[in-house]
Order: sequence, then C-alpha cells, then structure tokens
Amino acid sequence: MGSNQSLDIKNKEFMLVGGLLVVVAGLMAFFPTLDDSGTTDWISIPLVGFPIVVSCILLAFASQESRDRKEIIAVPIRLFTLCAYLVPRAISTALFFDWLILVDWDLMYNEYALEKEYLWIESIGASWHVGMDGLSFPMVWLTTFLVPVTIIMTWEEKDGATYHPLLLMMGGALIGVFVALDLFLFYVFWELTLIPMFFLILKWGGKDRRYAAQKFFIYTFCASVIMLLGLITLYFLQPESTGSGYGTVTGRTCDMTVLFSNANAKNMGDSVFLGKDMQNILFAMLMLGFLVKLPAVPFHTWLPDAHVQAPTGGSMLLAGVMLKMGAYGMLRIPIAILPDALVFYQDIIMAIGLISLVWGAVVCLGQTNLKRMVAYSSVSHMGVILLGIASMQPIGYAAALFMMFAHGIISPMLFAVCGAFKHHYHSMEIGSMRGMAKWSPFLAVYMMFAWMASLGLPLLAGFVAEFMVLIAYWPEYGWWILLPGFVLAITAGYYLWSMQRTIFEGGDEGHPPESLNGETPPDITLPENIGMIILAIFTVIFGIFPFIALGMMDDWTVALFEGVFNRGGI
Amino acid sequence: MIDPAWVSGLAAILFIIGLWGAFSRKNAIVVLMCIELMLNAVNLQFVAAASHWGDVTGWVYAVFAIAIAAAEVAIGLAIFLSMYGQHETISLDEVNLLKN
Amino acid sequence: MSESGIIDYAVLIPLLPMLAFPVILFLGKVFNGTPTWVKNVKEGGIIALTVMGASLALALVVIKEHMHHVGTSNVYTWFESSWWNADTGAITTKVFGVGVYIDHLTVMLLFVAAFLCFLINIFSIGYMNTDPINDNRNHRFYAEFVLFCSGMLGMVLADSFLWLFIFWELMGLCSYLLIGFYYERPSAAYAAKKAFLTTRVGDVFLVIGLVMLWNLFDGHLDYAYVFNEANIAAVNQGDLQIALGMMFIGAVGKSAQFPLHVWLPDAMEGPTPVSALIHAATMVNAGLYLVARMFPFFSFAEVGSLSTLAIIIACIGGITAVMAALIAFVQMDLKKVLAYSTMSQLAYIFTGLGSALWFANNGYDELAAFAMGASLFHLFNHAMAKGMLFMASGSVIHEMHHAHHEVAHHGHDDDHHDDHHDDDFDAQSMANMGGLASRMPITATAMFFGSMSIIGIPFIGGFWSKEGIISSAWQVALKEPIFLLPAMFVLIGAGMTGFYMSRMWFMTFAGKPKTEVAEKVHEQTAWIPIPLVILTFMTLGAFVLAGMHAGNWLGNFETGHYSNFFEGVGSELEHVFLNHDPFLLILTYIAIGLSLVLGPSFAMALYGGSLDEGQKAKPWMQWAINLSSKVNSNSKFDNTEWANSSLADSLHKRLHFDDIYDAAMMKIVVGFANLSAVFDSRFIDGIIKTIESTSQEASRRVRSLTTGSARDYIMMAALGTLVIFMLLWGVA
Amino acid sequence: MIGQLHSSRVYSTEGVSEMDNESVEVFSTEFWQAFAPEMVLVIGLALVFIVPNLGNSKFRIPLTKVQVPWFLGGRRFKITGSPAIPGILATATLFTALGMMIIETIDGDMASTTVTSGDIVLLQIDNFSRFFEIIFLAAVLLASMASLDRIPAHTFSGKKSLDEMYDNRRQADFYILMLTTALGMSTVALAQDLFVLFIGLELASLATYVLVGFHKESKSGAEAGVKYFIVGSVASGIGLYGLSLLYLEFGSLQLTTLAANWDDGSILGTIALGLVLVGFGFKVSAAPFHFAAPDAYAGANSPVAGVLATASKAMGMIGLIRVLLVVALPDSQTDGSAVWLYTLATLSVVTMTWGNLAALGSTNPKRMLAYSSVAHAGYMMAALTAVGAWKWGEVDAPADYAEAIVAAVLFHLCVLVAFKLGAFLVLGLLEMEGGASRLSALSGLARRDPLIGTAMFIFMLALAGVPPLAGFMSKFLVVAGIVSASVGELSTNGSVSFSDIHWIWWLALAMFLNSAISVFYYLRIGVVMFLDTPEEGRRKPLPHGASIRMAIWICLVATIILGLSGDTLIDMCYRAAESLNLA
Repeated sequence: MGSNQSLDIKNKEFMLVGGLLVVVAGLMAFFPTLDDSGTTDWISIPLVGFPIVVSCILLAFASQESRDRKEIIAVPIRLFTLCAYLVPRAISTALFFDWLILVDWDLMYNEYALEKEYLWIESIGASWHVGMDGLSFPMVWLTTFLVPVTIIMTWEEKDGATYHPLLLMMGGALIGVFVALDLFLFYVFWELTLIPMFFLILKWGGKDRRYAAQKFFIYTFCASVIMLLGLITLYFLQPESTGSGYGTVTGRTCDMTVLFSNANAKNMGDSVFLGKDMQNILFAMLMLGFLVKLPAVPFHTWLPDAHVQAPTGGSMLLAGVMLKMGAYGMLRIPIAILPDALVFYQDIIMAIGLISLVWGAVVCLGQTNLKRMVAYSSVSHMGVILLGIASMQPIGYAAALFMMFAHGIISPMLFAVCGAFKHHYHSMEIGSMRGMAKWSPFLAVYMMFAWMASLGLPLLAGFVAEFMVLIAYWPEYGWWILLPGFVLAITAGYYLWSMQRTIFEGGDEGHPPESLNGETPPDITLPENIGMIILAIFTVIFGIFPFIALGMMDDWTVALFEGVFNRGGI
Repeated sequence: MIDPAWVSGLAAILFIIGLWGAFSRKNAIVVLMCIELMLNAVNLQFVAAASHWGDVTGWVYAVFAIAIAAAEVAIGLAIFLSMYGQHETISLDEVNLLKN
Repeated sequence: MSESGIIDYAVLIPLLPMLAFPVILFLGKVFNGTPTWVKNVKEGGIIALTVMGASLALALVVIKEHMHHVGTSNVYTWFESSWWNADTGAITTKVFGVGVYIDHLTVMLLFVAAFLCFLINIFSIGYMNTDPINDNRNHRFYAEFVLFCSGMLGMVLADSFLWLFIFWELMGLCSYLLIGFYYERPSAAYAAKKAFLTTRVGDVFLVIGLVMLWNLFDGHLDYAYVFNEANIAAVNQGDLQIALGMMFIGAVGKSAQFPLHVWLPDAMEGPTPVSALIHAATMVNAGLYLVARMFPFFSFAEVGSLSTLAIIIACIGGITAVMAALIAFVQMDLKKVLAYSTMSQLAYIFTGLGSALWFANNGYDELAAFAMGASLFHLFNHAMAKGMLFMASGSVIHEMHHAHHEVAHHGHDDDHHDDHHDDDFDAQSMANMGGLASRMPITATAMFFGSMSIIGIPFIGGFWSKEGIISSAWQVALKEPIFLLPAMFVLIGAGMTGFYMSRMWFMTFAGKPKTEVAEKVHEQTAWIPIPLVILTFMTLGAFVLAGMHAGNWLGNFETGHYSNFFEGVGSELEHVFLNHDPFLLILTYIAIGLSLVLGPSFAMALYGGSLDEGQKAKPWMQWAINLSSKVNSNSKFDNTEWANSSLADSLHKRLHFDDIYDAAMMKIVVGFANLSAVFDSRFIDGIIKTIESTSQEASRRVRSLTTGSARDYIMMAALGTLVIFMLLWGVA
Repeated sequence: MIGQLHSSRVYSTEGVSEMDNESVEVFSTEFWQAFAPEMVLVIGLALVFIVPNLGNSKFRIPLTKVQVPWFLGGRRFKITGSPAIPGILATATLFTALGMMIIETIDGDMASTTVTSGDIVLLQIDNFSRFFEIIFLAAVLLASMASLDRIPAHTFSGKKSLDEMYDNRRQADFYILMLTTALGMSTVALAQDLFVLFIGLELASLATYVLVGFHKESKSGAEAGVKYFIVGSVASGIGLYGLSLLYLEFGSLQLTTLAANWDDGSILGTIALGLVLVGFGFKVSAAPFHFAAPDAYAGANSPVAGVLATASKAMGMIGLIRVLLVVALPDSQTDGSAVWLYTLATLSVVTMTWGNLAALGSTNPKRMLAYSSVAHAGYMMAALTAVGAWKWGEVDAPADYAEAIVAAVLFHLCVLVAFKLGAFLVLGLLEMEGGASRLSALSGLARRDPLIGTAMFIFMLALAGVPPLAGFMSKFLVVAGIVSASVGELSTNGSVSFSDIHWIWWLALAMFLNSAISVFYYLRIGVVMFLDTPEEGRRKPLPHGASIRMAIWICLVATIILGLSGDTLIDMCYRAAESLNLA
C-alpha cells in the first residue's frame, strides 16, 4: 500500500510536469506569428525531428522498466507524448492562422513556406529539404490534428508506455512524408511510417494480427520498391550538373523542386520531358506504389485485414493520414512532372477510381464486421480521389485534396466508433448487438454522426468534395457518372443498414448483447467522448465553412495547372 | 620433348576424372583423393604451360600448388577424423543432418 | 442585384432553428428529467416554439416586403474553385455562393412552412409531452424537429440549386431521424432506413442533374443566373431537358411519386406530429417546389424542346394519383389512408405542374400562368388541409390511446407507466373507431372540413385549385393527345378521392363505436385543439384567398395583383361554373359530379351510419351523418365480391411494389454484395494468398535441393560449371 | 562532363596512382614500413603461438649440466598460461592493425605501394586493398570480440565441466585460426598476381574449414566442417585449374599482363574465366555453388558464420572484381560488352532468387541468414554485371559509371559487416544459452531483452533494405549504379525511349522484387521476437556477455549511422574503386 502511494505521488509529479507542458504549449499555440525571414527552422526539428526523437527516448525508457512498473509509468508517458505533440500542433495552428488571417504565405505549387535545405548525403545529391505548400500543408495540419486526438481517444489503451510513443513517432514520420521536398528524404519517411504502424498492429492488434501486420508491411513495401526504382530511374534521367545539391558521385540531384522546375520547363509546347514513352513507364511505376498505398482496387486487400486487426489508434492514423500518403504522392510527384503520361493514363486512372469506388461500396454491403465495412468504405472513398485526378480540372484536383482532408477527419471518427464498440461490447459483428442507442446513447449519436458524414451528407465535411468531383467528372466522362451516383445510394444503403442492425432495433427489450456475458452495457468513456466531440466539431466546421481549407487547395491547383498543364506558360 | 599440348590434354582428362570422382564416390577418403587428382592436373598443367612459355614462374606455381594440396590433405584428414568420431562413418551420404 | 433591407435578415429564418438544434439537445441532455425542464420548458418544446415563432414572424415580415417583386440578398462566397479550359489554357474562378432569393414561390412556401411548422410545434407540445413513452426523450424530438424546420425554410429561401439540395438533404436526414424516433421498434428502424434510401435514390439523380446543370450554365447554379432568358437560350436544349429530367427524379423521390413512393406509408411509423410535418406540410412539398422552380427553364427554352419532360411529369403525376387512391381504398390505418391521400394529391399537383410546364414550353403563357397558379394554390390548400388532417388524426389516435389506457388499467393507477404498447390493440386502426363525431367535436370538425377540402367539395379549400388542375390537364390533352392519360387519370382520381376520404371520415366519426375504447374517447389534451381550430378556419377561408386572386398571383406574381375581392371571387366562380368554353364547362361538372356525388355516395353506402343513441354531433356535421345513415340503409350495394377479389388483395399488398423492391434489394443487391465480398476475399485477396503459398511451396522445393549430401553439392557445382561454359560459349 | 565533375573533388586528383606509385622490393625497409599493419598481424599471430606456451622449461646444453632457461614448454607460467590470454591478444592485435589501417586510409591521401619481386608485381597497397583489409579485420575483430564470450575462457580454479575444459584448451587454436583467416584475406586483398591471390584465398579458406568444424564434439559441427571442406576444396581445385589454363593461355598470371592481353585471348581464356568464376563463386556463395554455405553456417558457431557471411564473401568478391572487371573487360577502345555479361546476369538473377526463395520457408535462423547472404551475393553480382554491360567505346568517361557501381558494391560489403554480422552475433548471444537453430529460440527476445531484440529487428530491417538504415543505403546505391549504367548518357538527349535503356535495368527490377520478397522472412524474425512467448528454458534474462554485447552495439550504431550519413564511407568506397584504374 505504501509503495503504491509513493508511486501515486510520483505520478502526480509527472502529471504536474505534463500539465505545465500543456500550458506552455497552449501559450505557444496562441496566435504566434511564424517568422518568414528564413532564420528559424520551424519544420525540421519541431515538426519532424522532435516527435521522432522524443518517441525513441520514451520507448527506450519504457522498455527498460519492469512489467508491473509499466502500467504506472504509462500515465506520465502518455501525458508527455500528448504534450510533446502539442508542439507541432501549435506550429501548424499558427501557420494556419497566419495563412488565413495575415496571408503571409505563398502555398502555391512549387512555392513553399518555411522552406529549409541542408546538404545531407552529398554523394548522391540528397539533402534535408523541407517546406510546405498548399498540397502538403493541409495534410500536415491534419496529422498534427489527428495525432493528439488519437492519443486522447486511446487514453486507456493497455501498455500505454509504448503505445503512445509509437503514435508520436507515427506523427513525426507522417509529417516527414508531407514536408519532404527531396526524393530521397521522401522515400525515407515513406518507409519509416511503416515501422510504428507495424508495431501498433503487431502488439495491440486482434486475433490475426500476426498475419495482418506482415501483410500490411510486405504488401506496401513491395509496391514502394517498384516506386523507388521508378524514382531512381527518373533521377538518372535528369540532366547532369554540378554545384550545390548535386551528387558528387552521381551528378544528379534528389531535390524535388529542381526536378519540378526542370520538368515543367521541358514540358512546353510540343516538347515532352523525357519523351512520352519514358513518361508512361515511369508514371506506371510511380503510380503502382501510390495506388497500393491509397489503396485502389485490386491492390486493396491489405487494408481490411490491417484495419480489422489494428488497434483503434492505429486504425485512426492509418485511415486518417496514411492512406492519404498515396494520394499525396500521386499529386506531388508523377502528376507534376509527367503530365503527358497522366493524359495517356487518364482513362485508366478513371477506371481504377471507378472500380474502387463501386467495388468498395458493393463489398461493404456484404460485410458482417463493422470495422471491415468501414475499411472498405475507405477504399470506396479513395476512389473519389482518383476520379478527381482523372478529371483533369482544377476543381477535380481541389476536390481530391479536400476529399483527402475531409476523409482524414471523418474516417478516424468511423474507426473510433468501431473501436468503441470493440472496447465496450467486445464485438464488431453487425447484428450481434442491437438497440445500442438505448445502452450507449453517446456512442449511438457519434456513430450516426460519423456514418452520416461519411455518406456525404451536406454541411458535413464529406459532401463538398464529392459534389466537386462529380462536377469535374461530368464533362470528361458523361454518363459514367451514373456509377458514382449508384455508389452514393449504395453507400447510404450499407451505412443505414448497419445502423439499423446495431444502434436501432430491440434495445427496448432489455437484453444486453451476448458478447458482454451479462455485464451492464457501458457507454463510452470520457477520453473517447472528448476525442469524438473534437472530431465531430471539425467535421461540421469544415462542412459549413469549406473555404477555410479549400482556399489554399484552390490556389495550389490553379498554380499547378498553370505550371504543369498549360504548356504555353499562360 | 613432348608437346605441351599432350600434357595439357592429360591434365584435362585427369581433372575431369577427379571432378567426376568427387561427386560420384561416397567414401570421403576417396573424394579427397579425387580432389588431389584435380590438383595434380593443375600441377601438370602449370608445368606444361611453363615449358610452353619457357617461363620459370609456372614451376614455382606448381610447387606452391603442391604445398596447398598437402595442407589440404592434412586438414581434410583431420576433419574426416572428427567426423568419424561423431558420426562413425566416412560415407558422405550418411552425413546429412544438416539439410534443407 | 442585391439590395439591402429586411431580406438580408431572411437568412435568420432557417438559421434560428438550426442554432436551436444543438441548444435543445444540449440542455435536454443536461436537465433531463428535472421538474422545470419537464413542466415549464416542456422538455424543449417551449424553446422550439419560441424559435419557430420568431422564424414565423420574420418570415411574415419578409413576405410582406416581397409580395410582388423578386428579392435577392447579398451573395456570400461559400467556396471557390477553378475551371481550366484545356484549349485556351484559361483558368477561371467558379464561385459557389450562398444567399437568399425570394419570389412568389418562395413567399408561398415560406408561409406554408413557417406557419405549419409553428402550428405543428404547438400540436407536438400537446401530443408528445403527454405520452409516457416519450418521457425523457422529447428534447431529442424537438431538436430534430427544429433542425427539420430549418432544412425546409432553408430550402425555400436558398438562392441556388446547390443550397436547395443541401437543405433538401438536411431534411432527408431529419426525416430519417424523426421516422426512426422510436428506434427500438424494428418497424420504425426499417421505415426510417427505407425512407432515407428511397429518397436517396432520387437524390442521386438530382445531384447528377445539378452537375449537368452546372456544366451547362458555365459553373452557375444560382437562380439569378440560370433563370436568365439569354442564358437559358444559350444552352443545348436537349441536354437541358435531360438535366431537368434528372432533377425531376429527385423530386419524384422526395414527393413520394410512382415509382419511388414506397417509403411514405411506412414513414407513418414516426410520431404523428412528424407525419403531419413531413408528409403533409413540408418535406413532400420540396419535390413540387423543385419542379415549380423549373418553370423559367420551360418558358424561356426553345418552343417545344422540353415538352417531353412536361409530359413525363404529368404522366407520373396521373399514374400516382390513381394508384395511390386505389391503395387508399383498402387501408384501415387512419394515418396510412392519409399517407396515400397525400401521395395522390401531390400527384395532382405534379400533373398540374406538368400542364403548366407544357404550356410554358409551347408558348401559351396565359394558360401556363393559370395552370401554375392552380397547381401552387392546390399545394397551399393541400398543405393546410393535410396538415390539419394529420394533426386531427393524431388527436384521434392520442385520445384513443388515453381511452384505451383508461379501459385497460381501470383501477390500477399505481402502475401508470406500464408499457401499454405491448398488447394487440391498434389505436390507429379505423376498425376500432366509429362514432367519434360527438365525442371529439373539434377534431371531427377539422377532419370534416379537411376531407372536404381534399375531395374538392365546392367552395371549400382545395376545390378552388383542383378544378383548375383538371381543366388545365384537359386543355393540354386537347393539344397533345398523350396528355389524355394523365388528364383522364386525374379526372377519375377526383371521384376516387371523394370515395376514400369520405370512407375515412365516416368510418372514424360516423356510425356506432366499434370498440369499448372508442366509447370512452373524449378530447382532453391541452394544446392539441389550437392548431386544429386555426387550420379549420384557414381551410374554410380559402375562398378569401381565391378571391384575392391567389391563383393568378401564384401564376404570375408580377401582374396578378389583387384588385377587388368580390370581383375576384366572382371571376373565380365564373371561371369554374360558367366557363365560356363548353368543353371546360362540361368537364367541370363531371369532375364535381364525380368528387361530390359519386365518391362520397359509395362511401356512405358502405360505411355510413348514425351515431349512438343520445350522441349528437355538431350541426355542421350532423347532416352528413344523417345522410350517410340514410344512404347506407337504402342502398343494397355489396362490396364483398370486390373486397375478396385479387385486386383488393394486391391493393392490400400495396400493388406489390414493396415486395418487389425488398426482393430486389435483399436478393439481388445484397446477394450480389455478398458474392462480391466472397469474391473479394477469395479471389482478389486469394491471388495474394496464392502468391504467398506458391512462394512457400517454391521455397520448400528449392530447399529440398539442398539434400545434405556433400556429393550432391559437388555435382551441382559441376553442373553449374557446365552451365557457365554453355553461357560463355554462346556469347563467345 | 563527369570527368570535370569529379576532377573538382578534393580527394580525386588525376594520375595520383602513377605519380605516387612507389615500388618496393620484398623485405626491403620500405616494405616493412608499408606493411606495418600486416606485420602487426603476423607478430600477433606469433605471440598467440608463443605466449601460452611460455613456461619454466630449461634447455640443457648437451654434454653439460648447464640448463639454460628456454621458456617454451614445461610448467606454464600462471599469468601467460591463462586461457584468456589468446583471445585478448588476438583481439588487441586485430584492433591495432585495424586502427592503423583506418588512420592510414581515412584521410584519403594514400599513395599506392607496389611490392615487386623482379619484374613480377606481387602485392599492391592502395585504397582498394586497404579498404578490403579494413572490412576483413573489422569482421574478424567483431567476431573475436564476440568469441570472447561465445567460447569463454575459464579460470583454472574450481571444478569445471567437460565443455569448460574443452573451451579452455582450444582458446589458442581458435584465435590462431582467426588471425590466420585475417592474414589470408589481407593477402587476397593485396595480391596483384592471380596465383598470389589464390594462395591467400587458400590460406584463409583452410583456416575457415577448421573454424567451421571447430566444435568437433558436436555432430553438426563436424558435419559442417566436412561439407564445407569438401565442396570448398573442389571449388578451389576448379578455380586453380582455371588459373592454370589462364597461365597456359597468357603465359603469366599478373593482373596487368592479363588485362592488357585479354582482348587477344582465345576461347581458352574464356573457358579459364568460367572455371575461375566457379572458384570465386563458391566464396561469394553464388548459386549453384552455394550449397555448402547454409550447412556450414548452421553448423559453425555464429560469430564464425558471421565472418563467413561477410568477410569471406568480400574475399570472393575481390576475386570476382579482379578477374571480371580488371582482367576480363574489353579494352576501352573497343565497342562491345564483356564476354561474361550474360553469364553473370544469369548467375546473379538465379542466385538472388534462389537465396530469397530458400530463405522464405526456412525456420532455422542461421540457415535463413545464410540464404539471405546468398541473395545478397546475387545483388552484388548484378551490380558487377552492370559494369560489364557498358559499351566502352561510346562514352567519354565510362570509368565513372563503373567506379560508382564498384563503390556501391564495396559499400554494400562494408555495411554487411555491420548488420549481417550483427545479426549473427545476436544469434551467438542466444547460442550461449543453447542452440539458435530454431526460430523459436528467438521468440520473446524483445520481451526478455528489449534492446537486443530491437537491435536484431533493426538488423533485419537493414537486411531487408528499409530506410533509413545502412542496408537501404547500400541497396539504393547498388540499384542506382545499375540504373545509372543502364541509362548512361541518355538523359542529355531530352527525349528517351524506354527501349533505349539497356536491359540490365531489369536486373535492378529483379533485385528490388527480390528484396521485396525478402521482407517476408526478415519480418518473421521481428514478429517472433515481439509477439511470441519465450520457449521453455529461455524465460530467464539473456546471458550477460559484455564484449559480445559491445560488438552488437558497434554493429547497431554502424548500421544506423551509415544509413543516415554514409558520405564518409561512400567517399572511401569511391576512392577504393578509383584505385582499381578500371579505365
């Protein structure tokens, strides 16, 4: 008893430290204006390095603790991870307000805010080159938004001493993907994100976690090595040069910005950067990696397995941000430099998008596992992004960007709801529980909200993107629009049907679900409540005021079209 | 003087016999002898080539090769001995605990 | 075109209820069960009432301001996006704005919506708060209620098709929530899903239509741009017709027309105020509103280019009118009769609108204005009457519940909260009613005049507009033979309406009480009669509106000014009864004959009867009861043959539509989905698994080559040497 | 263009090798100076022989009774006779030699020194040979550090088990063999004459045969020794026969002579090349000459297996580089690719696929690592293929492509020491408490010792080529080399057709696909370590083993550092490749 008390006291001390950190971070978030003069590096350390390093330290620290101590130190550690992640949170918030109110930043295509470059591996011309534009900033914001929410939401996850640092590491690595302006750096972070997710699935996953974790890792890894080969080939097809940033051995540079300007300059009039044939090959190789990550049918089967087995936090980040890496990569690299190949593959991309959309939705309808259904709905929604890309219209691209963003807020909520079901009812089989609205009114409300948001209800974040995509889609593909339309109905169908069989029907009879073995059914806990409310509020905010995020996306797409597709340089 | 070509031919035949024996015989000692046969072919070849080129280096090579062969026999027999100590056989086919 | 003034505050009309939604929900969650909350705030009812009152007041101010001219508020940018012209390379910005647009359509529907929402709110306080099953969750009802009202008001006020659609969907959501209010009942959960899904099917087409429209009109969906004559003339008329057709499918879903009508009867699972709100007053009118909104397209488009669509609209209307009326013949559930009646009357309006649109598209501007006016006036009348009917039926059901409770639990006052929904008694079945006219005078009166309005009894409510619809349809039919189909249908429908509405009234209010419960019924709940009385007068006062040239005004509000009341009534009467066109004159009398004489007399013959001994209805109803009793006893009409026919059977089964749709959904779609799920995991994922298992098998085979025998290793090396020779030889 | 580029680099000055080329006669003063590190090795070897045998024996002068202390034999001195002495001596020796070499090499300004005997060039010290010697010494040093714990020396006092007594007795033998291996490998690196190279190879090989069979009291140890010996002997016999044919063809085995006359050679030279290829192919464990390797690794103790998988492989790779790139490349004026191009391409693809496929289902971690090292051999051979593919006559500075590729191979060999050996050392740590030849031996490792488990996982990720670890960097460089050679100068044309790209590009694809397959079995180790419960008898914490852990940490740090910032090493590799004078 005595030792427990002393441990409690220690806990309180830790919590005091954590609380102070919260205050400090809160103050930092209070509208600071980021310095544009280029003297301070706001990205490298605070956004990327700090979370990763802190998580490594915490993991090393936690791993040395004995088993029974682990539960005790979990509290301060998760508090610390939360506070640590408030630093990136504060910076992205500040940048966001700067953009929104002060309009300090150019977040256009190939113009970057807070850009920083340090030479790294000189022999191959790789540098630590980071910056944000209108494509990456929403994603960075999303990541910094989601990770704290996820930490809060999974506050009571077992073995938190290692779980939450892994989330923190995930947060750093994901931002790394989005801010990287160097091919090598991009790829490094691209693969680095696999590792924490692998462990999240492996250690906290469900029954088949072993299979799911390996499948997740290997499947995406296979695709990304093909992408890497494409990148390397692309790298060597660039003209040689000397100077800062160019490899001393290879004579080429990994710098994306240089690559973009080179390619865009060459893609003028009738001239084609690298020639059409080569563009097509490279485009296919790059897209393969991104399509698997997205994932698009038929490369999607790793996703349901990973999601079903992953813990709630893992699922939330996986669906919320990791899938967007695929879409982000597409928009960042191949489309900007290989526009002719995009035109060549336009119909195929459209077809893949359409198949993903339809297939994902139809398969959803046939699922009996709630989380599996939600996972397939992600596949379906990611198809929308492909349709946006295939539309070849700024509005379609902005829609794809906004879809990434909106789905990044909505899908974590979907998975949070699934997680709460798993947590409180120990089951995710649709139909094994009925009338949940009676037992867990909050959970039922959140479920309905998330489901409605996901099926594209207006004034919630998902609608605008879908509508814009359809607008861009029509002039290009005409009556094929009936298929996305059909999907809108099917989506409503599987969502409503699943709701009918989970939260509705029969709660009045007073029989709690069997999976509880006679315990009283609980409603969701306070941390889950807080997390869901935050997610719900932002879903509404971005549904009612889409221009907040769409503004920069529109700027970016316009600049992209002017820089990439307008061959005369109008 | 014999044409070095004949010697080379002999060496080649010796080499092939050695190689053939190395994988067709089960007895480890015989296999070792076959390996020696291969090395002898090498020696013969070196000597023949040396005489062909009129170069002394070839003979030096041959001497070294003999030394190598000697060392190999020494080590080989020692290793076979330890194998016999453990497996109580010198048939190569019966020593197959490690596989796949 | 923007003007400052009251219109800039019009946005508050939908905004106030929308903001009240979270407030009520939150307060309800916090104060749930506290005495103040239950007694004084009526679990949120008072808050809702306040908000709806404010909205109504503001709406009235706005209406007064914009009786005769179009009003547009400031348009705010909702978001912007860009369009790229691949040929020129020009990138143009497309603005998605948000603002308020007011014309006569808006004004009329705004009044209908705000007024009825307010009245239904009053009714709800009476209805919902006195039913123990709703205890502690009425705040949810009121929250969803105000959100729904917000959706309706917003849809009406929106200045673009995009925002129309947004609020349209918001209403869809709220109708889902409200129908599923008793979520624990499987039937309610099913009905809610069905309603949302069916309308969603229509919505999909609406979205597609909007997308087409956006592309046709160069990135505009705002009325100010798309209703411009030059802009309409500039677009491809064929595409325009398809786009409008797609949008019409959306309207079909929302207004429960054939073939997307199946959700409406099931939607009666919701609490009665919801039925009144959704299925009479507001949501179902959204589809009509959308079609009416298309009027400028038809009048400005190339002559004849859109008439196919107009014909389709009218035909859908005609078919639904007859079909719904037929099904209504056999319904025993009070609310379901009303539901089918709603469907049928909406179909009338669609037919009328179809005629109006046909006229507009073919250059008959005056006829178009007349048909339009008649249709919209019917919309108005129907909304008022049907809202009243639903509330009255709610009153009946409510009091039946009370009475049943008293009967069933006589002397057991202690377990008052016992669940009384468990037993078999169906408070909504007309088979359990009868003879209520004397026991529920206010309700019976309301029901009486409401039914008359729907039937089209001369001088009451719907009469003024229904005749116009029928005559318009026939006038088109004279010019366009295909139109004969809807024209004939609406004419027959008039008689059918007369039958089933009379049947409903007589079964409920005339005759002897059929159960013990019905004997005990009396009006006792506060709040409920208020809206009934108000609406009764509204219905009866329709002639005032008719006299004020409401029809003309609705047809063309810029010219159709009110001049002289009596002159107006006179001209309306003259138009109906003394038409110069003999064809129309005959037609009118046929219609009146069908609806006034034929339909009700059959109903009287079958279901009429006098009240109990000593019971006496109010004088304005007593004559009808007496008449029915006479007709009933004198007629030898026997309908058992009909009642047992296969037609009646399929009518009971709603002409099998639900079964077919359910089968299609569960067998085909879900079956296909299940197959797909299996295919996905067996085949698509199976490929991955096969790759894995194949490589494991390959691994096993490759490793089996490592036999463990040193001799084999040497042999492999020798073979490798040979291969190297061959490869080198091949090159060298 | 590339030439200009590279001339701007600080460490590359044109013609450095000719200007500073110093030629020394064998056993001259300059010779001793130049070969100081190797001499340290020789002296250390001698000391390991002598020191444990120091004793109080006396030598009686014949016919007298005068006894002169002789110190060899007799009753051993207590201090020098300690069984711990040979290990410490060997480790210190290797450490000293390695340190000397690194200090000598790292600044980059190294002159090359040639050892001649008459007009025959025997050995040459240059960046290339020094680089490889560093690899060898580093690998052997780490292995002997690990062996200090793996084959522990016990003090004399107290009662000992039979195993402990065995361990004490063979301390000297073991470290003598280790040092001999190092010496032989150094000779291979230095050799400028193919026969000298082969002698060094035999020296190292004979020592490793014994090392593999060192645990002669275990069945698998003896068996592994036999197999490795037999197959190795046959392979070196074939290689020697190839050398003799080469001698017959060209009259000399000097690398310079061979290279100069290669284009004039007949088919006999090609046949000889094939035979020599077999000899070295066994050493790099290329399929189908790799069969003995998994057995040998499985039977040998883990540090030795680690040396085989890294240093021994590097030794074979020297042979391949010398024979294929230095000797058997067509003259830079001729337009055509190397004669061995298709052969090596086939071999490399077969090797990498075979290795990966076999590893995929293997449940013995040591065999799995052995097969993975087969696959790695395939990757490196693919890189060498790319050098041979280039049409030498068509570009200005072909050497730069070749050098970049060779540098990548060297980098790969070097970082392999970090993570492949590291992985074997972790297995060695497990062997200290029982066998490590079942996958379940690793189960729960991360729970028993999180840091060691994490280290093992990082080694696995590095082997799989996950960034930002050294394994990724090396694979990246190898593939980049292949792709750069296949793309060549196309990029300056602006418009490229895919068919213009040389087919060796597909080797890069094959390599990446293979490394994608390989992730499966590497990850399985991680899954077992992190997920499974420890097997019976392995519930206690891991044995302590300070120096083996130290060795593992060194490997771990190198794996991470060389991945994050490999520039220094890449420069070293590049300098080493340059000193080959390929062009």
